[in-house]
Amino acid sequence: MTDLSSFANRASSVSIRDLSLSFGAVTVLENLNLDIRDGEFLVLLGSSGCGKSTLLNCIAGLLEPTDGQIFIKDRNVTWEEPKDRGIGMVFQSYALYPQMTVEKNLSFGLRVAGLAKDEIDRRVARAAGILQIEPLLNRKPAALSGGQRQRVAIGRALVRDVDVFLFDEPLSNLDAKLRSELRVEIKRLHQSLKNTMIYVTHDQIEALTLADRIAIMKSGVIQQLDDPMTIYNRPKNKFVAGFIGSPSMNFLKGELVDEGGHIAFRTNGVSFSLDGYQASEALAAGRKVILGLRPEHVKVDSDIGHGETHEAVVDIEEPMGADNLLWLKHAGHTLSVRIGGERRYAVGTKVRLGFDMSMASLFDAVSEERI
Amino acid sequence: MTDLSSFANRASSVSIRDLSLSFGAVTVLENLNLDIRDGEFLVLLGSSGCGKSTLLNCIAGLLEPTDGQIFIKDRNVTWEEPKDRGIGMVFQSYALYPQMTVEKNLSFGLRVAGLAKDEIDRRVARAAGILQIEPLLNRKPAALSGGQRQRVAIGRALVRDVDVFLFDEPLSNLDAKLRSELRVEIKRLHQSLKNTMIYVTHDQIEALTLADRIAIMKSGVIQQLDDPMTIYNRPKNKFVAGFIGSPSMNFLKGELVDEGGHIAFRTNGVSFSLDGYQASEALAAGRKVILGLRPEHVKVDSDIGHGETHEAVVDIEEPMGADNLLWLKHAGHTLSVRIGGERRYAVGTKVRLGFDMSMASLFDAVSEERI
Amino acid sequence: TDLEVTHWWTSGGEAAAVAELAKAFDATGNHWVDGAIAGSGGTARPIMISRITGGDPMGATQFNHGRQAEELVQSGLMRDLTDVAEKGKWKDVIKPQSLLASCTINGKIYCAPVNIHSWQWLWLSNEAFKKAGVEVPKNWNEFVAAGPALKKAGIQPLALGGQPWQANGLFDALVISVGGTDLYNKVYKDKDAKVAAGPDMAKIFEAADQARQLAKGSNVQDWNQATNLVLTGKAGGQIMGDWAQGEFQIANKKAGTDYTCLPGLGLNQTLTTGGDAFYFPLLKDAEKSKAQEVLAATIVDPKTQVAFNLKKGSVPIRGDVDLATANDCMKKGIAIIAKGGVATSTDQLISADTQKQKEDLMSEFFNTSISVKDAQKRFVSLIEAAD
Amino acid sequence: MAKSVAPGRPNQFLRNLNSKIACIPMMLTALVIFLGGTVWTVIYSFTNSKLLPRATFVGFDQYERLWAASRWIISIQNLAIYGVLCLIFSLLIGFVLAALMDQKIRFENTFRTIFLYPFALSFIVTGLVWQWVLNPEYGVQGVVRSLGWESFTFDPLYTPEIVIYGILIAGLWQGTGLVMCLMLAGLRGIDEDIWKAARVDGIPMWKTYIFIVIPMMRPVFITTLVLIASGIVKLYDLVVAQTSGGPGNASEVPAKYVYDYMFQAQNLGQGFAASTMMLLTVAIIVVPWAYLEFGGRKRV
Amino acid sequence: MSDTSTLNATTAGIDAMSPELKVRSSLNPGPRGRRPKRVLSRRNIFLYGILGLAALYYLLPLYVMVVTSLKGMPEIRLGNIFSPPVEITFEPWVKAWAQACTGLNCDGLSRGFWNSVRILVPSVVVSILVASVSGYALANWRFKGSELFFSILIVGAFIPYQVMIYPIVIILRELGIYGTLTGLVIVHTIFGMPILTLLFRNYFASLPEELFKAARIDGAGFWQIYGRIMLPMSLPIFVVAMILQVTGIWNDFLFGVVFTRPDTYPMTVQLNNIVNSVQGVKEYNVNMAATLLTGAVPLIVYFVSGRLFVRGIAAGAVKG
Ligand SMILES: Nc1ncnc2c1ncn2[C@@H]1O[C@H](COP(=O)(O)OP(=O)(O)OP(=O)(O)O)[C@@H](O)[C@H]1O
Ligand SMILES: Nc1ncnc2c1ncn2[C@@H]1O[C@H](COP(=O)(O)OP(=O)(O)OP(=O)(O)O)[C@@H](O)[C@H]1O
Ligand SMILES: [Mg+2]
Ligand SMILES: [Mg+2]
Repeated sequence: MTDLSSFANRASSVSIRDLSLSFGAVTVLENLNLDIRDGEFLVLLGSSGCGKSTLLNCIAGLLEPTDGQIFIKDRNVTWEEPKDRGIGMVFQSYALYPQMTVEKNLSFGLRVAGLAKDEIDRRVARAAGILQIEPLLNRKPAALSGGQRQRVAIGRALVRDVDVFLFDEPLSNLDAKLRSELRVEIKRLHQSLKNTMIYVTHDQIEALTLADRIAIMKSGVIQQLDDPMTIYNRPKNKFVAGFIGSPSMNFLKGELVDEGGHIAFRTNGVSFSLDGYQASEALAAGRKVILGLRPEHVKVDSDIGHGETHEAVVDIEEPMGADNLLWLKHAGHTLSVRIGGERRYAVGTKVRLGFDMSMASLFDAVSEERI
Repeated sequence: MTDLSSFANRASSVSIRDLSLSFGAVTVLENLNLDIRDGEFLVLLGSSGCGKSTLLNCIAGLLEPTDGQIFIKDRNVTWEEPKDRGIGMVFQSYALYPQMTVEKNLSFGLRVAGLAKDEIDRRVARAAGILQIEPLLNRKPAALSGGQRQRVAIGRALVRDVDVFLFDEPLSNLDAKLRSELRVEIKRLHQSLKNTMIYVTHDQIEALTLADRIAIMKSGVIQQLDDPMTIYNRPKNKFVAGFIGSPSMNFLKGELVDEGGHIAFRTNGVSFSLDGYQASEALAAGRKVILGLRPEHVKVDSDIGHGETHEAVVDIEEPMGADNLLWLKHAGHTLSVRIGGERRYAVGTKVRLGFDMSMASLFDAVSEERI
Repeated sequence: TDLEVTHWWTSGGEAAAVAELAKAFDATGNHWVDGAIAGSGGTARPIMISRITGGDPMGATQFNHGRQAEELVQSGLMRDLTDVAEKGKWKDVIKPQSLLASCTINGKIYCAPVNIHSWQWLWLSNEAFKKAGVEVPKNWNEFVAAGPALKKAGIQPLALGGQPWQANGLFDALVISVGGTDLYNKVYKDKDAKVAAGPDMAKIFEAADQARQLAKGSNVQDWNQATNLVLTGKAGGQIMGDWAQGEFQIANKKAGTDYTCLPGLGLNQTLTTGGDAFYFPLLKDAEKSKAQEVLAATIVDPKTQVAFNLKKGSVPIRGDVDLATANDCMKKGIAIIAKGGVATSTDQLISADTQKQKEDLMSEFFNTSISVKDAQKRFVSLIEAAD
Repeated sequence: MAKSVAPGRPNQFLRNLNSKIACIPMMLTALVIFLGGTVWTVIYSFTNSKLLPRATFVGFDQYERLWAASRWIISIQNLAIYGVLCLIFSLLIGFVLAALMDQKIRFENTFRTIFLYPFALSFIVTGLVWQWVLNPEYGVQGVVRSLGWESFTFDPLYTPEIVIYGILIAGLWQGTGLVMCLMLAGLRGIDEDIWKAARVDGIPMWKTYIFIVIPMMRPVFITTLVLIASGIVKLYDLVVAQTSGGPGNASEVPAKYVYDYMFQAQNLGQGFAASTMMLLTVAIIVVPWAYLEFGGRKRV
Repeated sequence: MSDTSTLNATTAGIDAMSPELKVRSSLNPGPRGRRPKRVLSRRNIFLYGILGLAALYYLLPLYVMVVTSLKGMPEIRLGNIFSPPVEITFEPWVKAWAQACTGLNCDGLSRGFWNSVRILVPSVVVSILVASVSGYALANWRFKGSELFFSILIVGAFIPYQVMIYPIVIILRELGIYGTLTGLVIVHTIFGMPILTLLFRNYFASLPEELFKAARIDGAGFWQIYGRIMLPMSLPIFVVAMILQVTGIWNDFLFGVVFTRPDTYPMTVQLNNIVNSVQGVKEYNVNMAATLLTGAVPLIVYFVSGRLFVRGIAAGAVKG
């Protein structure tokens, strides 16, 4: 066989070509293409049922694609067994073997593969060392806390010395505190191992903090594949914009108007200057658009630098410690605004608002694509 | 038996006196006292297994206390049936009757109580109106989304015209987006109904945003009962301080030293001036203490106003959109620092730190109580 | 009045005989409600006893003569028939007297005997012997001798059903017919363990061993299936009580030409007189009680006796009936009994418990290869413990 | 505020009264029938009751006789053989069938119905059918012989040494369908991710079953074990219908011994002694298990 | 693998989305898409082979029963049991249903059928109701000692019926209901109790506890929660219980014969009578027809609700 694999993207570790997958009549993925770079931490982000796990299972070889190809390290693995693909996988439910001790859990695959005893011990010891689970080696999963279990599950992928790590919502079953701790650990693990990692989640904080690049999926289609900051600040369409960020971006429906030579955005009789907005195409008056503003880009009272101001009334206040979230009534919309935790407003207070248009997003009202 | 009820707090809606509860040999609650004011929104916050649900079930009458008394609206209800206590309860798993339509679900309790048909209809209509679930009245729970189910579950408490609402982690089963939406709705509901509400959660964001007062529990004991801002800014002990806030408060172990007449905090050879810290007792040099600093109270580079600065190195960066979380190595500790989302640091960058001591907390190293 | 009667007569000949009883009883203006329970006495008796002790008794029920109902009577659950017996002069007409004796407890009569059955019959298929080219044997010893010839002709020499009571009956038949009446009485009546352990008994066990060889391969369960083997010439012979006669009769076979019967196995002209009797549980309903009396009388009535016993193939319980229509075999039996060649049946001599243990032993003996010595040893201890 | 006097704890007996009332039939059954009946049986096993229970105590006589009876010994042996093999094969066949059914096969419903329908039939019917199928003249043996293999012998019901296996064949036929169902339910209850994890680990299918899946199915195995075991102890109808204990005593079982001696031999004492021995065996096996399963775990 | 991959490489997908990708992917070697599956793969032969063999073992007796019941006696004596009937006759069925004799009664199984129905309906209803209420109480309304009673009950499941007959006879006699339908219903209820209670208890315990709590807060009491909340949710387990009881009670012989009288004998007793009343030769065809007739009711019940049975088993037996 000639070495045709050289044509695959050299720098990529996992390449997916024209991947389609149907369950009977239901098509979950269709002609999906994705290149993941060597050593990259890629997060697949999307709401429930959009096909993230399906894609990951295809890469792992647990599902057979209906069509298309999958390359790992430039090798076509479309029809290979999971164990031969050089991948390790971590599951949301941990999927530890409940009747085996942690040590057995880690080493079972290696023993089955027939590795030498001391090689197995060496690898288990290394993984246990990295994950700091040495004291747990003789316990059974039932005697572990959720976080410890998840660590063991990661260890099981670690001992196999794989090229690519696949994570399927590994932290969803943990409580918030543990989740943020383990998140840091996974990030650290990636920094030290420098493996390629593909990480499925529907938690945007995980996606933003962990990813080198995020692929946002919606019903089997990748909407945007970019680094977190680009996704956050320059979402390609309204879906991405609304999906990322908590609380959600504020969306105002309106149209473009010409105000003394300057194009401005107008809704419910109030208009916003669009000075500072960097459009990718010329803005024509009369176009129906949607203006997106993140809560932290709406400035309140003393935060306002210069430029136009609007009036609004505090509807609800949600103090969250470090931040304080205000829900304001403004021109018939409800706007969420994030301010510092120490600044408090009573319900019903009148405030002045300023908008940072350089950080706003404008979408076409019909196609919902960024303008 | 003397009339203990007269000792109950006059203005209180629910009073708990010396409540103890054991399951066999395991004592979950011991001599717990709690007064909840009329119309108050009280959140019971604590980690899993600390006894929150147990306490709530005692109040509801679903568990019999081993000892102690419970008063609702100044009536001793310790031995009364749940239905006679004037309470309504909303459960984490919604607990809707699957075979009944929404309308039947709402009216079940009223029908059991034998209310007149038109009175039932009136109350159901009112509750459905408040919660905006009129279009769903004829559906079965299986045909509802998670958020809709939770709304119906609240409605079931609403129709019963009760004095006290009990919520047991009502939002835990929902995804982040829905959770933040329903959180606002519950807050709005409380603002309009002005009922007493007792709300159990282990999500600190819910606690901080919803509560009039938060009771933080640890293994059956209430650690601190205060309004959210006091809890956040002046935690009574290290447990409370660490429990609230995400990411956690940074804790530095060290001791008090006398630096030229001023008492300072010293750890690993670095010292921090304690100017601006308001201690509740005199600070004596030599005492072993723990310094707690929230991530947003550590200032980086340009944020630093005046005062002393320290050097640190960026270890991990976690961009979260609106914020950016830095994990810094400083004097042998790892510090988490929250900065604006637009400010990015590469791993390994050297930064200068400043500390806002007026917002810090000092704890005794042994008792872990706030000093 | 409706009277429910339970019994375990369900084979062809038996059912026909019961029909006669029912007819006679219905003719008195009452109604026979039939409560047949198929299987055998073993299946049916527990059910009957449960019902009687459970307080839901039937009108009348079949038991074997003997000790099966002893305790029911002692617990006062059974009805005293002394009046009926006196009226019908049972004491005079019933023969042999031992039949009535076993219905009598503490001087009171509790059952109406219906027929006499004897076990000691060897039924032979003439056709089978013809096929084997041997003459039809005249006694057990000749039969044993003819065994190999039968086998060679592909014929099962001795037919024996799998139910334990059949093996047990066969053995008892050997005891009295091969060993003689004395031996029989010493062992079963006197329960003399020494005799049971003695050489005479050893001989019986040898004979049983021979029978065991001949019976190998019968592969049937029910007695009438075994009889059927003889009837169709598939087997040479069968040791079975006189009730087998009924099967031959229903199949329209002729004694002497189609088959041969050898009472006392052709050796000892003595027959045991067991048989069936009807017991009448104590009822509260007066009308039913009266019907019970009628049934008791009907059973002993000569006309019924003839009709019933002809169909059943058994001997009537009274000597004063005319059995001209009886066939050859039955006549032989009647003649022997009339001559006084009678012995009491084992049902009357030993308890059901011992009987069951004996069945277990014989069943095991005939179906495994336990040695003659071991079997006798166990037999002895069993007789020792018998009450 | 009213001077409400704190009410004391209400009467403990009245607590949960409805529940207690609802449980009366169950409590009566447990106490009067099962416990009472058992105690009664044990007590009367020390008497020489014949046709009717009589309180004349004779010590351990009945037990001595019981253990001297070769039929009882045979019964025990038979039950042991049948029990062990039935357990092993039920679980084995049931599990293998369930594992095959779990492979996303076509016609799953049809196969399941086929495997399960014998369970709807009684042991009496099962016994009759298999007696017929195993009949040496008309059944399997006869058919094979008529095909030309004259010396073929397959005659379990009339061969004392192997008759118990003939009964086993019928017993398995009747019962494995249910076991298969239980196992299938158990297999379906196993987290999909476990299978995936094992595949990623490169563990072959059969090893996954043996080392991972089966140990995870412990509760199912226990339920199944209880069902099979309680059936085995009660084995009676099948034997009666198929062989009546024959040939000879070769297929006798304890339950039949009990029945025969209680009712045919009219020796209640002996029957009670035998049933007491059976109960003792059951108690030794079941009580520790029941304690572990139901006593140890509490939930509100 | 390499042979298939080269084969595929020539024809591999040309229809990718972007031109840039098209260039690349058209040159990509190796297989694509779903691995071609042969219907007769070794795995499938093994899988369906074993299942087929097993199915044969399970179906054989049924086949033999049906075939035999349609043959005449002469044919049975000559032929082998597996050959299909040369001449189909329904005579045995008619005989088994309406003519077969036991003792003097020659009305076949027909009478027993209705007796069985009369016994079945109340027994099934009562035993299921009692067991479900007990299971419900044990799962949701525990009281002191409830677990102890339950443990006794479970051990009771192991007691051979024969052992219990005598005490029950005495108890029913003392209650004065021996031989009545009530008595028999009670007996069936008693012996169905252990397994049914176990099933119901496990099932109710597996329902979310919060549902029960919600109903209590709504003011519903013990019976209201049972009737209006629990019952409507318990269809699968009721189906399981129903199938178990219908088969168990319908197939019961021992209690049917001990606790009834001849005019109310259930079908199984009559079956036993017909099969064991050998009059001359065993009429195997009639026996088989009678057997099939007797088994028909549970078989139909099973076939109709078999799917629910499996679901219910999963819910009631596996958890707990
Ligand atoms: N075996 C299957 N048969 C049929 N449809 C399936 C199957 N597995 C998944 N699906 C469907 O495919 C779609 C994608 O499922 P997938 O599990 O990949 O979603 P997901 O993005 O991982 O969601 P989640 O966040 O809930 O895990 C869903 O609509 C699901 O219903
Ligand atoms: N029925 C019971 N029997 C024994 N222990 C129990 C029982 N119910 C609860 N517990 C124990 O009581 C403690 C408190 O339980 P509780 O359910 O009140 O915790 P929680 O604070 O609500 O936790 P979570 O956040 O997980 O709901 C736990 O340690 C638990 O194990
Ligand atoms: Mg998924
Ligand atoms: Mg809880």
